[in-house]
Amino acid sequence: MSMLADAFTLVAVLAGIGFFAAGTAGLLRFPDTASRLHALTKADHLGLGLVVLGLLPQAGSLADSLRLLAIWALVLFAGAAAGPMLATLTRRTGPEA
Amino acid sequence: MTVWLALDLLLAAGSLALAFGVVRARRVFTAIALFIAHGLLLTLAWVRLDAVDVALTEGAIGAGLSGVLLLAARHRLARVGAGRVAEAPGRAVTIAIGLGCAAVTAALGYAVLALPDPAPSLAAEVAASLAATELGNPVTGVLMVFRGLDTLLEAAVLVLAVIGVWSLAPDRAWRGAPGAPWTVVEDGPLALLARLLPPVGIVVAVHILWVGADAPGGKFQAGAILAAMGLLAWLAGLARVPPTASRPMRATVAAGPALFIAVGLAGLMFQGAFLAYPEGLVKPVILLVEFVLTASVAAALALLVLGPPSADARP
Amino acid sequence: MTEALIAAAAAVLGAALLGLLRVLRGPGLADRIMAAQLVGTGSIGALLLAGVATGQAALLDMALTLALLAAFAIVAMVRTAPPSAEGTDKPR
Amino acid sequence: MPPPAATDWGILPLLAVMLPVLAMVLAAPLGARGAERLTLSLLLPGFVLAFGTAVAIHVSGAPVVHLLGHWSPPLGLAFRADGLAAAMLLTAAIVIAATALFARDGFGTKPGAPETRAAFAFWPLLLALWGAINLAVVANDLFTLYVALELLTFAAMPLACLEGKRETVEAALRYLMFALLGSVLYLLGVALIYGTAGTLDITLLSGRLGLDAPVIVAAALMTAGLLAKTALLPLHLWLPPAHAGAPAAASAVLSALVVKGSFVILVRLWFGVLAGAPAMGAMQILAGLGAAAILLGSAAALAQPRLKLLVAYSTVAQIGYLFLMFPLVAGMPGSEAAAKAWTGGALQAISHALAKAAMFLAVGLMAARLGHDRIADLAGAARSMPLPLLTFALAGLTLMGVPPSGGFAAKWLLLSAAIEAGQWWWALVVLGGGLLTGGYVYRVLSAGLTAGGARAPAPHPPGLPEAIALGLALLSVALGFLPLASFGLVQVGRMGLAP
Amino acid sequence: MSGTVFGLLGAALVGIGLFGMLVRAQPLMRIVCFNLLGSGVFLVFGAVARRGAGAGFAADPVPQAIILTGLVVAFAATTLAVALVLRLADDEDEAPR
Repeated sequence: MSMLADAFTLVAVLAGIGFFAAGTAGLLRFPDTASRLHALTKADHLGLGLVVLGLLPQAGSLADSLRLLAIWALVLFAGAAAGPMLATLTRRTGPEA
Repeated sequence: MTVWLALDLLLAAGSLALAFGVVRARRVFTAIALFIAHGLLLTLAWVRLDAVDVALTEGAIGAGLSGVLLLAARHRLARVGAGRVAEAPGRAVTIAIGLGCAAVTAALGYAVLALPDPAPSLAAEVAASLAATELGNPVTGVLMVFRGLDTLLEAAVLVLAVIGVWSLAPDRAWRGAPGAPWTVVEDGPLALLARLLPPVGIVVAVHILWVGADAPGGKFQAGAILAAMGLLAWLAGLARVPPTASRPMRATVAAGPALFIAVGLAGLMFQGAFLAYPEGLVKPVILLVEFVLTASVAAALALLVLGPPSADARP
Repeated sequence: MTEALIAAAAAVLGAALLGLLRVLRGPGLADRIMAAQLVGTGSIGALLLAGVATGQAALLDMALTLALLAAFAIVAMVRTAPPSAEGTDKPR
Repeated sequence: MPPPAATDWGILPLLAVMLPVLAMVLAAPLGARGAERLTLSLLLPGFVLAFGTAVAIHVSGAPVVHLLGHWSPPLGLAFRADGLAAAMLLTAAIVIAATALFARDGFGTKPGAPETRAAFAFWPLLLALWGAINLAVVANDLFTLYVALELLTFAAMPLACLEGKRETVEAALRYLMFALLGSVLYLLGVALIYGTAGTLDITLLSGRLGLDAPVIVAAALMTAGLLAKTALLPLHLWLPPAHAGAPAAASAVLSALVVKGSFVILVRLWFGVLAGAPAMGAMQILAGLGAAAILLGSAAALAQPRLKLLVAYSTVAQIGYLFLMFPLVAGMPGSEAAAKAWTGGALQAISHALAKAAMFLAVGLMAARLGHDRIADLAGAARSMPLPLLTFALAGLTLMGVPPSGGFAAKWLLLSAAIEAGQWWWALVVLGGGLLTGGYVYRVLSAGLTAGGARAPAPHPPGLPEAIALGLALLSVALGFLPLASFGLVQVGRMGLAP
Repeated sequence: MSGTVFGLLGAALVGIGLFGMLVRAQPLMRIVCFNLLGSGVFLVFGAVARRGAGAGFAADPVPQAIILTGLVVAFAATTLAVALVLRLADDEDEAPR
């Protein structure tokens, strides 16, 4: 059981890291702010989600699991709210502002 | 172990890159944004230094409240004119200053490396005396018992700072409310966030305060989070700040330090020493003081970020 | 398992800091704001991994607080960001 | 040295700190009028506490110690009032009382009148300043002293720009930047000392530190920080505009007390924490800077066209005298000359506090009556404002060091200590400084004594403010009539003497 | 080891912050740099605390408590400085230009 859980954790966390890395790669490769923004928000939030998912079986208690989920929800929500704001800002200030 | 070292070096490199970014930033906004990122990164450094209490405070005050204070100030400066700017030093002077600062860093770095080994420490003394305080978190023990005076004075410093900031109001604005008001955000993601975050923040703050006696956390961290939530509502134009004359607001700011001093004086009367807690009631008394202090700290921190009553009511 | 999770924390942080180098070069204001967002998410991820790996519940509290504050800071930045015309030519 | 143990009467210095702090905290909810009355009601108890501390120390011949919460250092914190501390507590109580009574004219609130910004701020700031200076002289922990320094700064900075004029706000910003840099450097030194010794208690640290790299760096950082706060040349640039631009009552406490707080901490650093460390070179540098401050500060005062700035530059110069004691005390700690220099330094701090407070109050009264403070246009002041001019003259005597006055006793002790210690060059500086001081005092008096032009205001019946300023000046002179033996008080609890 | 790394980082931040405080002209920039300098000072203190680990504690709690107090005091100092800067700008705004 615990082996299975560990394997699940490893796979999920690895996948999460993959998304983080993809986000960074996008950040480095994309030429304009708007697409960099997309790369960042999408990849990071998915990456964090996978990390949280992977950590759930390792959490010591129900309280810890709830905290993990709350953090994910908070980051997702803040990101979802900040994304459009940033996009507006990108348009407002122009690419070379 | 090398993984840990790699993590430390990574953190240090990131911090240095951000610090250089701050100093070299062309625009103040950039500098502040990078400074906030730097503060967030430093919280990890504090975790690595096994100082989770400090990490919480650094995140809340160093990155959160300081960042918002500076951002709001820059915003206002940009609107009223950039302020008179002193002449930047010339190239030769800059190089000389740079060499001087490098020398300071070198001397300091050398001193850090030359600190005695094994390091002197009061950890053993704290461990030996902590049981008498009935507290589980050694840092809270130091803050509230062994060095309670420092904490008390720090709370008084916050009251004094509020008075000092208010004293900088222009006379014609004195009767007004602290801080320049913001336009209300009617809808959109910001309004949603501003309405949803504060309840979450209050729950987190209460939790942090509650565990503070036995785990990392406590009044300053909780107070700072509460202040941040109040300021979020202010930034979204949702909260109305009472005017400076408001007695309840002034009483909130003063209550915590006043209670703390009263507890200290009671110790003087009944136990023979200032801040000596009554036997058997140490923990309840400390928790009461912490609870009231949290409210005072939150109010004081928020008022400090808001600044003096503003002459211009324009948003 | 612990070692692996710590290595994962280092990797998440490393990815975030690598991205930071790009963001530090700018040029837009949104890039600067992303710096905070990037460090925020990376730090939260690293804290979660380290917290579970070492069994320190305090680190989860820390991550929760950080999530709260990062959201707060980003809102403040967006709210106070200067319009494009202002300040682009301000000398050092 | 062993950790300090609690003594009888330790409650006195403790209350001397906590009562003003408590009153400051309560001031905001009470409002300006309540805060004013609370301050006035504390003046007498505050003086009694300071006086009681002095008596307790004098009678027992040993410092008075209070251990907070019964926890003894290194884990806990101690208040330790030695003779120097008691003398400063008394000085602070007198100067604060005089200032508070003087300030009722400008910052008082009539019953039913609305609370003004200046009145709201003044009383808690004054209370905070009082608590902070008391804390700075009795706290025995280097970090508690850091908090005391910050309290002092946060109280002093808003006082300096209470009138809200643009140039005073600019001066306050410059002051704050110096002060913040100073305290952060001090804190850095505290970190290194903790890392070296594992304690911050001054008594415990005394004699424990060798001069290895972290200690040297710490001493340099802390000294630089404290010098910036004390405004020793060349870090004095912030002082004249800040002190000259403040309201008279505020200038008085700023010049009399605030700079003395960081000075006392510097004394604690070198003669407590680092007692016995072979640092004669550093001591000579400090005294050299002091000498430069005496000469250049006095010369600058001579050149000032405005009265308030003249008095402020005089503070820069008089601070210099304080630093002459360092090499004289450090030379041979157990000697007669060192004891004389120590007493001389303490006496200079006290007599300057009284004289400078008197001088700023008198100058404030003159400026208020004249509507300006240009020295060139002082003609007729002797007739229209005899008491303030007399106050200025008496305080000037003390600053010059003319016998009999407190300043004379201070400067005489420093001078003879310099000769006994074989460091005669400092004696020349004392004499030269006295001459220059005579020059700028004479300049003001001669302008004031010339017959008035048509523009001189009509004679004004003197009231309480005039009497307060004169009383302070008389006190500063009267110090010189005390027999020298009575200054033995400030020797009690001196650290760093041969064991 | 962490103690040494972050102690040296603190020393570097002190130098960088000091440089910025002395070289940058805008008052707000100076305040930001003062905060960098402050974080360097606190890191040095934190390194001292970490080195003092013992008696079952991962770090010496006394300097950690001192840092907490210092952080709050430094924040109060920052707010006072910012209030002064804003006040100066307000005055300038009203004075005829």
